[in-house]
Amino acid sequence: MKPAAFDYVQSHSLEEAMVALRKYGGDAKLLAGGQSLVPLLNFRLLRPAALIDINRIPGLDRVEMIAGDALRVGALARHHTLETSPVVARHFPVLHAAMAHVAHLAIRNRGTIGGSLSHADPAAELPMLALLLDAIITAESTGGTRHLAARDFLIGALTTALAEDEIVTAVEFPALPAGAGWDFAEFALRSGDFAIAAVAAVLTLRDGVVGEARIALMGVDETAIRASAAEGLLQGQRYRPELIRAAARSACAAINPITDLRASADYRRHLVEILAERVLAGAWNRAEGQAA
Amino acid sequence: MSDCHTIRVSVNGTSHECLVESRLLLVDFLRRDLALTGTHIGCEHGVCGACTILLDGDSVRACLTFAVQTDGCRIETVEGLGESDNLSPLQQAFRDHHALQCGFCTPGMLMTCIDMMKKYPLADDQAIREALSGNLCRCTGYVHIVDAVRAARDRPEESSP
Amino acid sequence: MRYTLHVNGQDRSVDLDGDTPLLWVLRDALELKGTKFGCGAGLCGACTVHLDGHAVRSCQTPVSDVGKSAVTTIEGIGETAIGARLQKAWLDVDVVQCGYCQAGQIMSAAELLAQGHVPSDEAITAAMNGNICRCATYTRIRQAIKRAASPSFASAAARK
Amino acid sequence: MSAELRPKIIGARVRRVEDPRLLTGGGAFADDLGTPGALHVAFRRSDHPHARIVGIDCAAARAMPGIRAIFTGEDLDGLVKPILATSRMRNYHPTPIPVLARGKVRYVGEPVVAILGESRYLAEDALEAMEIAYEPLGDVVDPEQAALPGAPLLHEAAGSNILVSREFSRGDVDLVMAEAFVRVGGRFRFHRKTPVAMENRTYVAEYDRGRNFLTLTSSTQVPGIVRDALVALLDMPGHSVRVVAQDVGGGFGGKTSLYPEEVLVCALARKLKTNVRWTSDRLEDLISTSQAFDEIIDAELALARDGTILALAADVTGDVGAYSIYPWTAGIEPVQVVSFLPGPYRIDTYRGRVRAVATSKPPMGPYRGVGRPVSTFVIERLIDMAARRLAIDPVALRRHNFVSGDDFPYKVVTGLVWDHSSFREGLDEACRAIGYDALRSEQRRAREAGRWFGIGIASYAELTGIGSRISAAPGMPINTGTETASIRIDSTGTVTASFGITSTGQGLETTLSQVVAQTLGVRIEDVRIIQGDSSAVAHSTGSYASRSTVLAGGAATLAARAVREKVLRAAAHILEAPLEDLDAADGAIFVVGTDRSITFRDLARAVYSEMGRLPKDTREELEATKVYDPYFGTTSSATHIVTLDIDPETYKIRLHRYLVGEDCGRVVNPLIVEGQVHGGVAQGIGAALHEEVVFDASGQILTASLADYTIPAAGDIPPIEVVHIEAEAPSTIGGYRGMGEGGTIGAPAAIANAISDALAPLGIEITELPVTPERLFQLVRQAQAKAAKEQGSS
Repeated sequence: MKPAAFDYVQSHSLEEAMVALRKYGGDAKLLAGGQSLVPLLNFRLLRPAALIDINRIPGLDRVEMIAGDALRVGALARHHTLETSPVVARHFPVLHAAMAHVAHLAIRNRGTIGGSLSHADPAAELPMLALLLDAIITAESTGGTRHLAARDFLIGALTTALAEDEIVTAVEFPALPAGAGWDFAEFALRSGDFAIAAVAAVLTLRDGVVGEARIALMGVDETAIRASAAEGLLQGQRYRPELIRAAARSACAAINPITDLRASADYRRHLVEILAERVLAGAWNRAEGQAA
Repeated sequence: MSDCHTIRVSVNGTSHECLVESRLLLVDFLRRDLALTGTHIGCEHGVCGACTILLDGDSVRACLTFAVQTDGCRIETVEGLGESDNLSPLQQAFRDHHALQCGFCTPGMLMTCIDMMKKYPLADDQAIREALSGNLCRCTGYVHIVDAVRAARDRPEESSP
Repeated sequence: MRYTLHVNGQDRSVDLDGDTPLLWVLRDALELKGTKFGCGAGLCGACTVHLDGHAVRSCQTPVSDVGKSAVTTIEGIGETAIGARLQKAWLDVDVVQCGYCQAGQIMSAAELLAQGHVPSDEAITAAMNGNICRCATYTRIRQAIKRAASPSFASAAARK
Repeated sequence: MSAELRPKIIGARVRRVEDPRLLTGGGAFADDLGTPGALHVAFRRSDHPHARIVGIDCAAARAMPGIRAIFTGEDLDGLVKPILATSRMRNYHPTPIPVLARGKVRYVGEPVVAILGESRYLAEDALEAMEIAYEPLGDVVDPEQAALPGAPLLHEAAGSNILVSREFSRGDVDLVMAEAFVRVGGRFRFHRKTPVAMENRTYVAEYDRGRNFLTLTSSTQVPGIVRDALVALLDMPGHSVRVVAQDVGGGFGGKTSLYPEEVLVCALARKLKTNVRWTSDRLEDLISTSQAFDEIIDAELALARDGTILALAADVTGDVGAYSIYPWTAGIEPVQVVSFLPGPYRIDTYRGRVRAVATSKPPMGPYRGVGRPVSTFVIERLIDMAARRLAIDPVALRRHNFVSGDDFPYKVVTGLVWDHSSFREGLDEACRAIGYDALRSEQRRAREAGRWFGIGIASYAELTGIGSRISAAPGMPINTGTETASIRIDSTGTVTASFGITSTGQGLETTLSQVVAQTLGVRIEDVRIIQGDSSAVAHSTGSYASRSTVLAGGAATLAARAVREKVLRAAAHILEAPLEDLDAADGAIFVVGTDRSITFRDLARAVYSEMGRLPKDTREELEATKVYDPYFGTTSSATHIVTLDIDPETYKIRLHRYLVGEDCGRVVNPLIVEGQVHGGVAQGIGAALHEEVVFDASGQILTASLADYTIPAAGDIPPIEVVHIEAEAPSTIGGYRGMGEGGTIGAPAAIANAISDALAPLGIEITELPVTPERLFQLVRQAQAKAAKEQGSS
């Protein structure tokens, strides 16, 4: 299980990386954390002509709060940085909570935010959180810079809207509404495994009435998705157990899960309903706590 | 040989300058080129943790890293911990608690433990188990490994490598 | 530098400085340990190998000089008819004592026999003079070379 | 020194002598061997489950850089013979295993072409340039279909896919069943699993062309078996082949068989007169190391009103994969299932039928517990099902039916004999230690709170330390019933003890050092253990079947006693004291009750170097070689108790407590025994909840990575408590019973019982393992649908 030969190109600036990417015209892969890429190379499921290593590009790993209380995360920030960043924990606790579910320490030490988004695994936490938090993804190429909403960025299983010569350079999480409650729940066979299903939610209450509801699901469709109908059901409503159950059922209706080795489509639907109910209840509790 | 590069790395405090093929996995570089066979290969897809080493102080999978990427880096492997007649406190805790049987996963376990003890409070056994969950052991059922980590955690002054 | 050597019938690639003696290329890079280091100065003959059939001192031959020549060592000489006869004769006469110099002895003898006739004592002395044996097996070396060179031995060996 | 003051080595928690090297990266696993200049093998393996090989084109691969040779099955003609596991079993059809496939392939992953390159990287490059044309043959995937007449045959010469069939029977089972008060039964399924040692199989063949000597460094559990087989397959003299297993990274049965790759590196090293090495990668390990379990068992148990077991009937179909494995044969796993099915219970009326069916899957081989994890799962489920039907507590039902007291030695219907072992004491002690009665109260409260809380018990007996009488029974042409120890005190006064068994993590260097040191009277650090080397003793097979401590420990005791006698005789001269007044301990021989003594070092010098100190005719060589044959073997037993919770919504299972009460006879080193139990239980938990090798309908393997074949991680294993019961010493030398496999035997049954117990209100009985969340989801859904239907119809 050894990778096929490739050229190794180390970039010291974004410019160099973009030029190299263009030069190889789709036959090169960007090497950031490599935690998803290298297994594919070792199994020889991928055999690019070149790997363009972007790890040494300075400044690309910054995690910072920017104007409007938004969080800007450079593409080379590692999962472990988000997991332990006090800024993330304070402003985006849901993101903080989700990061602990990403594989294991050694993987989180290397795996990057840009890499996870670009790889777009339907059972990976970061794309789902980007979707939940209405993140804006910055993609750059020699042709210019684009800003893509997460929902436009994630197209399908391992498929994004990135052009061949584009590099994800940053992701921006806009500030959450004040007093938002949140929750995250994941079901995996073992700790650190890819999720069979996971649900995350953010709820904002005004006087006990839902202002905004966001529900994101993963592991249960081609890509992470938002349960828009369920979000709609909650809007403007007061807490009732039946409402939560109805929203969970609605979330469940929105998905198109697969049957694989780990779980059947039916079980995944069942799990989404259960997790959605728990997560909505948890987020509601937190939102009420915030309001109180 | 295809695309090759010269790298300069510090491994357990010793500098090496070597010509490596781009595709050479760090774990093969350590084992074959430097004859540091303490770091083991268990799966080559990042699941088992047997190849875990410290790269600039952070635990990483040497099977998911190319040697060429480590130019200028500081690498620590199990060979850089204690000696067989002078074990490090963590190694000693593993021995005292019988935390290894066949010993194949042990080097990766030790390197992971060093990093996780640095990064997490490991307040209870469940936290220790979670933190160990990226390293598979097929012999011990983890019971004695948890004992060893708990003991090392409780004597931090002795447990730095 | 990268060199592709043709050794005992196979192409072998090595990546080394051009001035590396062929002896160390064979022993260290190609793991052909049959060829021995004796003096490192071309004085003892223990390191003798063939380049295109000619005996040379591998300790005095930089790898950059080998070029496309066919390298034959003690490990490969048995594949040739002459080499096989010599090795058989060496066994029959029980030449070897410690054995350290014998690879070089056989390589030198093989070049001699390749001339195609039964060598005279003078020819043997001339050919083998540069190969030193501290166990002093010279008498039996001479016997073995004669034995290997005799036409009847050659045909007997061929029948085997 | 009085007996009480003497250092007790056997029984102490001695820290392992193996650990310093293993903790510092200084272990010597096969792949750690340097062998510069060796050629690296990469195999092109079959991607077809069953197909004719139409053509192999190696031309492009041969021209790739760094490729030194390529071999197909045909190229091996005359170099090596196929592997053949023979047996005197009736109704057994051996299947030759070609070292590389000849004519056809029989499973996905079977080696077809061997490519030898200057590095593994280059060899793998050439794999991609190979072209092999196949013509698919009929599917042989489902064992029940494959057993039907007219099914496509994997081995035409065998005439059937049923490689072994056998029946054990006593009494009129049908009559007793018909008249019984209660009958419980069903179809049980234990899916296929694989051992997954952390070290992948690795073979390094070093060929000394000058001496025509072959050294194989192998990650094997059985260097002796491999040596003997290589000698036959390669037609070489035995003294020219040495098989060495230094540090082996776990085996668990997966390294007890002879593998084609192992034979191939040797044949090619000899042919090419060079060193040849192969280290399997994880993908290869998961598709080509022997696999385990994979049985369908239709079983029924009949009981009287008072709970007395009256009869047991079982039909077992074992899916043994593509070949009958060497040397164990295709019978190894399924035949043991029917042999051990009666468990530790008195069952006079029994009918057990078994057939081992070949399919297009990797060969079935021994795996920790062999047969007994499956038989224990079935009988222990039947006991619990019966307890529920009879409204008798499962502990009481077990106690009532155990072989006990005067029943020992008890001859099981299938011919096994239970040596006296603590069946009842183990159960009682485990119940007491875990607080069984309190657990039942806790369960009542938990149920009232809506929790799905279960308590599971499993008791079992295992035959360990098998001697030559039983070893011969399966009719294999090898002797697994003896082991040899050779002990020598050299002129420096230190001790070297040589064995053929192999430590794959069990700490045998430590336990055998303890046995030798205590028996001889020296310190542990004075003893060096040589093991895992076919040249260490004349005959040995290796480590498997929970035999190493019993057999090698027994042989060590015999040899050490013999050496000790020589030592004392020499000391009697030097100390001028009567033999019977002498004793040895802590590295010295002393005259009891005096301060006169001599160290082993000084004694050895006197014997070997200081001529004149001993009369010539009293000088003896301070060494001895002894063979130990326990003849029948002995019995180990244990009771496992587990408690767990099932999330009633997600069906996630959380194990709370796990307790093992076990009788392994005299404990040499409690630290090591506990470690073995922990590891065995963890593997049993894996088998019960996680691990399954999955194939699609055509025979393609779907679990070919550790992301898909999921073994337990630290978070999946609860704390495990171990209680030792040393009730009655067995008849083995030293009083040891084997214990390496036990944990794995009890855990699947205990967990299946606990889950069934948790789900009892829903009427769910677990009959299929592993119980994944998906399977639980389906079971609960079916139960709920059934309940809804019953409610609707009532």
